[in-house]
Amino acid sequence: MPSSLSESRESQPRASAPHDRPVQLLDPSGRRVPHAPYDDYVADVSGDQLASLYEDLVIVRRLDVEATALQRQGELGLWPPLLGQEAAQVGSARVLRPDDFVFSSYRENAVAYCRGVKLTEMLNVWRGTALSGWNPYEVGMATPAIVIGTQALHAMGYAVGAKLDGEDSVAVAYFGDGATTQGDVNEAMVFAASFRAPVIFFCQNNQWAISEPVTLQAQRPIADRAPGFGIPSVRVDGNDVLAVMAVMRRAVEQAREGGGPTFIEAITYRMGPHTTSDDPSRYVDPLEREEWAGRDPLARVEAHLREAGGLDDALAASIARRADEAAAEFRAGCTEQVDPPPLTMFDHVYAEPHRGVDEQRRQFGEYLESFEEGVN
Amino acid sequence: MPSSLSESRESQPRASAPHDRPVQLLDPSGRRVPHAPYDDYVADVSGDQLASLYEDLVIVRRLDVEATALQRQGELGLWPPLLGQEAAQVGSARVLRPDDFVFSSYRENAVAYCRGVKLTEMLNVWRGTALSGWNPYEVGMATPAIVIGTQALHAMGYAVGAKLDGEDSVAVAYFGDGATTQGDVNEAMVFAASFRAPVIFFCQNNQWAISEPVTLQAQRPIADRAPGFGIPSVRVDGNDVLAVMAVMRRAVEQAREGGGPTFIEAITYRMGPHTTSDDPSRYVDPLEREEWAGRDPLARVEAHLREAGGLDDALAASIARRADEAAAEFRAGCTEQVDPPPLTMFDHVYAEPHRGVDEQRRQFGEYLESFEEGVN
Amino acid sequence: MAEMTLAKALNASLRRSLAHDDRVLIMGEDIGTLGGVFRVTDGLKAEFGGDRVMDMPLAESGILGMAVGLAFKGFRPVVEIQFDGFIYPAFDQIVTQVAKLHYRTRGNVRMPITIRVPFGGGIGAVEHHSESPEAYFAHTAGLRVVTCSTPQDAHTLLQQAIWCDDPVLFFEPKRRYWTKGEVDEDALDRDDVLPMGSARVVVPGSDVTLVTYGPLVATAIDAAAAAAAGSGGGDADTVSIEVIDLRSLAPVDVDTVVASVAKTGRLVIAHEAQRTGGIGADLAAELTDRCFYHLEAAPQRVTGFDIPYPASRHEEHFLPDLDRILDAVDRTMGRRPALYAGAVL
Amino acid sequence: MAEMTLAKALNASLRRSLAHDDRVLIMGEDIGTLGGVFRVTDGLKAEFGGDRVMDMPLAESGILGMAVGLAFKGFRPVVEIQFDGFIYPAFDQIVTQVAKLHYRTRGNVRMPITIRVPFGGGIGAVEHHSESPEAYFAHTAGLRVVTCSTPQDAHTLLQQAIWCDDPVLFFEPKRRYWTKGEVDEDALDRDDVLPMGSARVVVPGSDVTLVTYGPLVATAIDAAAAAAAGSGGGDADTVSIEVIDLRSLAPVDVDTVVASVAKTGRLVIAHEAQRTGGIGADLAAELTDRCFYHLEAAPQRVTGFDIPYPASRHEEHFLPDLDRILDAVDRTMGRRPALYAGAVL
Ligand SMILES: Cc1ncc(C[n+]2csc(CCOP(=O)(O)OP(=O)(O)O)c2C)c(N)n1
Ligand SMILES: Cc1ncc(C[n+]2csc(CCOP(=O)(O)OP(=O)(O)O)c2C)c(N)n1
Ligand SMILES: [Mg+2]
Ligand SMILES: [Mg+2]
Repeated sequence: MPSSLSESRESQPRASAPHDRPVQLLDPSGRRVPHAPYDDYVADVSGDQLASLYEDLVIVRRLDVEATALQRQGELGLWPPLLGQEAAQVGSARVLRPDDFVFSSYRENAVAYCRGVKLTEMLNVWRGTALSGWNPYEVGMATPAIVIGTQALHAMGYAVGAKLDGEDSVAVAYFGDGATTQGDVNEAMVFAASFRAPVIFFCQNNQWAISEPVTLQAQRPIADRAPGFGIPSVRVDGNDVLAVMAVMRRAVEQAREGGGPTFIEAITYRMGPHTTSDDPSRYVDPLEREEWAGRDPLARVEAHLREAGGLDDALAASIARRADEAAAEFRAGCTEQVDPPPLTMFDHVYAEPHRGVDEQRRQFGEYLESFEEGVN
Repeated sequence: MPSSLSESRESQPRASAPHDRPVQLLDPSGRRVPHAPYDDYVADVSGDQLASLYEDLVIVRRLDVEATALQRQGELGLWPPLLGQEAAQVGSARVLRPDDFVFSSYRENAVAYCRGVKLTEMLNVWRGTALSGWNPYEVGMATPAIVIGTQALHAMGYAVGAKLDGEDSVAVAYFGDGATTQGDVNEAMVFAASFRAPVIFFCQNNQWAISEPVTLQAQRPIADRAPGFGIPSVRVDGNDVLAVMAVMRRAVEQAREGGGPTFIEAITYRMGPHTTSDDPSRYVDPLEREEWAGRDPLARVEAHLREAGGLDDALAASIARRADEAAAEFRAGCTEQVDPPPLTMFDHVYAEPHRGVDEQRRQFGEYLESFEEGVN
Repeated sequence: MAEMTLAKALNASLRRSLAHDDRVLIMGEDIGTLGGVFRVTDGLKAEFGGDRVMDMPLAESGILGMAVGLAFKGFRPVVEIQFDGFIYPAFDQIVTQVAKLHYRTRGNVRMPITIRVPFGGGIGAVEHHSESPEAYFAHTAGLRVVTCSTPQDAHTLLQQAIWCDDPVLFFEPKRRYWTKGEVDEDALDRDDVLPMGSARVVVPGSDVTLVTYGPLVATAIDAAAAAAAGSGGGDADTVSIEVIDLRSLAPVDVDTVVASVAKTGRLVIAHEAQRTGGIGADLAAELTDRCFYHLEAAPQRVTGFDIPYPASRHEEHFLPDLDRILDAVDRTMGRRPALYAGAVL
Repeated sequence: MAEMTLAKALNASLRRSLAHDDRVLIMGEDIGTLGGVFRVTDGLKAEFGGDRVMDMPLAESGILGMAVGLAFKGFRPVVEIQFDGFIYPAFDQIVTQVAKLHYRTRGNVRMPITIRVPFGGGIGAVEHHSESPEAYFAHTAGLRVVTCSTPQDAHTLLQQAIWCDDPVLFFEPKRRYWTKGEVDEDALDRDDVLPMGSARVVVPGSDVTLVTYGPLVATAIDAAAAAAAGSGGGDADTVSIEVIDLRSLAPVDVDTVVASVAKTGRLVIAHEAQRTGGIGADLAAELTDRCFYHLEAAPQRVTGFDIPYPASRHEEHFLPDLDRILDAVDRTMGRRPALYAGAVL
């Protein structure tokens, strides 16, 4: 081999080694640790509220596990598990108002849950019965963007629109660590800064882009990029629902007040495979996974609540029951979904009549009928 | 109007307001000012060497003016003047070795001059007789990239190749302030950091992208972006040939030694129109231009040399003569260029035989012959 | 009615749209203060302000992605791409997002985005400034593709594109920007936006149907006049060409062309874009399918060659001109040997 | 000779190229440690090291732009695009740089870049994972476009693509990755790289020429067998179909198709890509031009519809299948009414 390019790359320091201490309010053992000025942003999050967040975390994990099972049973074509990223998604999404708007990737199903997406509608894409499940305008959330990074620009554009309309709503772009390499995400930062758009860039750095470690994409903490574009940024323990909520509230407040964009890097970990098609044993060191298992986003909230008296066995059992109910609803909503009638594939290609597609639909309809009539 | 988006954009601080003091070694009056550690990098640039740089500056300006005249006289279709950017280009290009490789945009004609491009070959593109003028391998410089930003990736890729080949040559990407918005330039930084590629990103911030001020593209000094990608950066007075040379030498030295990429922002000014087709009176404040005229890149070197005794009237006259000779050669090389024979447009579409193009060439040849034969 | 250039008609059309609906936004590089490199947006920023007519940072993907977000928010963005050759950085946003979002969201989210693109050659420009990329977009489901050849059409079709709830690629024949013509600014009733871009029979004729669009419509009219005059050999020498301006390239108004070919039995298609996979290929295939028993000769395509757009000193040879069009007409008339006569074994 | 899957044949072909010439580099997302999402590059990083088989940061434009720089430096990059629908972010680099640099530099700089793209549908995937974008590249001068349908062809054509001094889009029929067949790894002599991708007559026949490529070749063979068997109504009922696998989509080996159509007088073209502006349009136009007097019926195209690739539960209807192909064959034979019989005025 002519040189040791690949070795030099692999020996570089992991970007996830914290640059400055990421915001953390609940440590892995569930202890509340202070971190100014973020404590103030969650001063109101009392026992009940935290229990409610905990319920969210339990439910979204339960749903995620159910979806993986549905895929294994052949009911879904594919599923991208969010296992391990529950706190990052719930903590951020719960901050938003109904009139805010989310643009996400495929993995933000807990965000969709918090936005009020119907459980069944979350599954159409993965069952293959439709290209998307819900009406974005009903829940303030676009359906998933699969082409990596594209949605960052959409969020920025939406935010500029909100500003033009004189509203104080914000837009949020969710994307992964891998996405930060894409030109689109970088252009979104340039434009957001140029227009002082009320947009939050919420990056879930789950350490992996399929099989590629974040070190391939970034030689510095990802959050360090934004300031160069003129965008303040913050790193947060993405497995700490309280800390995520705090940094998100601060960013959203600034955006609503005309302060422009913020970039949030939520440091978390993808505990499962990239999707149900993936085999992480080919590239993940089991020790790394184990290390992260010790920082579980649910465990620490549970420990904290139990300690503070906000959670007893009865409440835990009732939460578990609600999660099971949700999972059952999820499953039913999945298996009930039938294949769409053939000719509906021609629907909505255009909003207005279109000579070409209309003719092809008619012809294909006649063709299908010819079988029924026994002409063939 | 629903809001004041555009006003908020226009009232933001100009990014060109220096963030920290850009490197300067010769001030506009020609006084030598110290700036560690860069002084060391040009300690060897004595009177003779500086006079030779001065000659370069005079010649490239003379050529540029000649090209503009050729365009006005209808000999060229278009010309993108580099007036005002002579020092940035000469100071950086003169640092390179023959085995280094430059990837530039359309405005780097002084760089091409320094790389040894033949004067005639600089003009084919602008006269329209060919899509490019020179053989990149003969001078270590690709022909201009017109699609903004694309060449930054090429330079990065070339640099990775040089590293793979175990060479200590470097690649340089030249681009403008406007180009820094393009995804490609940002991706080039991600990749360059990931591969620790020996590439220099040389941004000439000439304050304008056609009619758009740099404030539209950047809310912070452009050089501030690179560190977030893990790339050291430096701002330099782009109208100071000595300072440019110093920062470039440092960057190139680091790259050769395996230190990876550097980003250089050369702060300069486009004194002319964007191209000969442009009318800057529509958007440039004459006061701004006047201010920059006071920071002329040639004047300060001349003043310094005269003061230090390195330039007298005789030498000045001989330099002017050489510049005139170059301009005459340039002009002759331009007007002598004849239209290429029609069928040569089919040359080099492919490196290997191609059924389709070969057939079309044959048919078109027969078609053209049919006129000669009076068949038509 | 007023006489104006095609560029001015576009400017008037944009002004009218901006005035009519404050959800219309104009976006692009150098389109505000400068008024666009071709001055098509001249004066609009001064009149409507920088919130309606927005100079964009220099990134085409960013601009189109931003337009998508604005369309989500209920705006009608009109984007200018400065030159044909600079649309490719935005290709992903156009093909995977703009074109597909309405379909993906089952009709919930509309993308009424108009993408204006000065296109075509003939102005002696440097590389990337003379291309004809329309076929890429015509092959992309979810998009509509339109072009214009007269000031009146420029005005009307741009209105239609802007009011259309689907995304429209609007190709402007840059070498015809300075063509003058009468424009009735009220020709289009605001509610009468569909069907957009029916083909237009520009010159009626009976021997050969000559279909083209954009910059070559003027050339086709000249060719029809020349053919009608003949080469001086008397009536037997003249050819009656029916010239059709497609206007809409996707979908194509196939019925108008079919009606013509059913009458003439001969078809010539001309465009500047490369031959292979161009609009002409599809039209030839479609017309052969629909008029097989009417055709007296194989449809002929007169196009750019399958080479990159060459240096400008080559462009007169690259671009289809009157002679090459008449040559093809002659071939369909059997007056010259068919190109591939010997090709069949 | 050894039996292997198409995916394995590609893997073997890449291994052979890497071993043969150390200027060959493999680049892409997840192609190193993971061995690619389809395992086409499995084991190559372990064997040749991370400097030859490089996992790339997640940006397609970046990857292609880097490949251009490496080609400038004399390397032969082989790039993997993970799925068809993710090639668009690289479109600008491919169309304005990869395709044009050799022309732009008057032959001084070569771009021997191979771009591997798993393409086509039929695997029940989510959006962007089932597309057929080949026509965009066939319309782009400066590129070559190739695809394969058997393990042997996969092996040989990939060798040819890698050794070709022009850039080649290499489309891999992803739903046929698991098809098995005999492969002679020495079939290709290193110096015998051209002409790349002559079309292949897969099944000889005399009534109808059926042209296709990539994933539909297997379907076409089935169709030919079904037609040869007839519907049980005796000889009069059978149709003898000649199946041609194009292999090269740009340039197309037109002569082989012309020879067949001159014999059969009938042409059916099948592909998964959208109909308008697809490879089929061009081939129909070209064949009509070259075989006008041999054609007994209008060429028929059996293609994806002009809609975005739909949800996977729709794909069996979107994709051309045996029935739709036979339906078109019947139409060229006059056994079913022509689709547009009533369309002509
Ligand atoms: C433009 C594009 N290229 C490639 C892919 C294939 N792909 C799907 S997910 C993925 C990794 C994304 O990583 P990251 O952004 O970190 O998000 P995560 O999956 O970790 O949530 C890749 C490469 C894609 N969807 N889009
Ligand atoms: C992708 C692309 N978009 C638009 C253009 C048109 N264009 C040519 S030069 C230019 C401005 C470039 O500004 P900058 O990068 O600052 O370089 P400068 O001209 O100032 O040297 C623009 C928009 C282009 N060439 N390429
Ligand atoms: Mg990730
Ligand atoms: Mg500039």
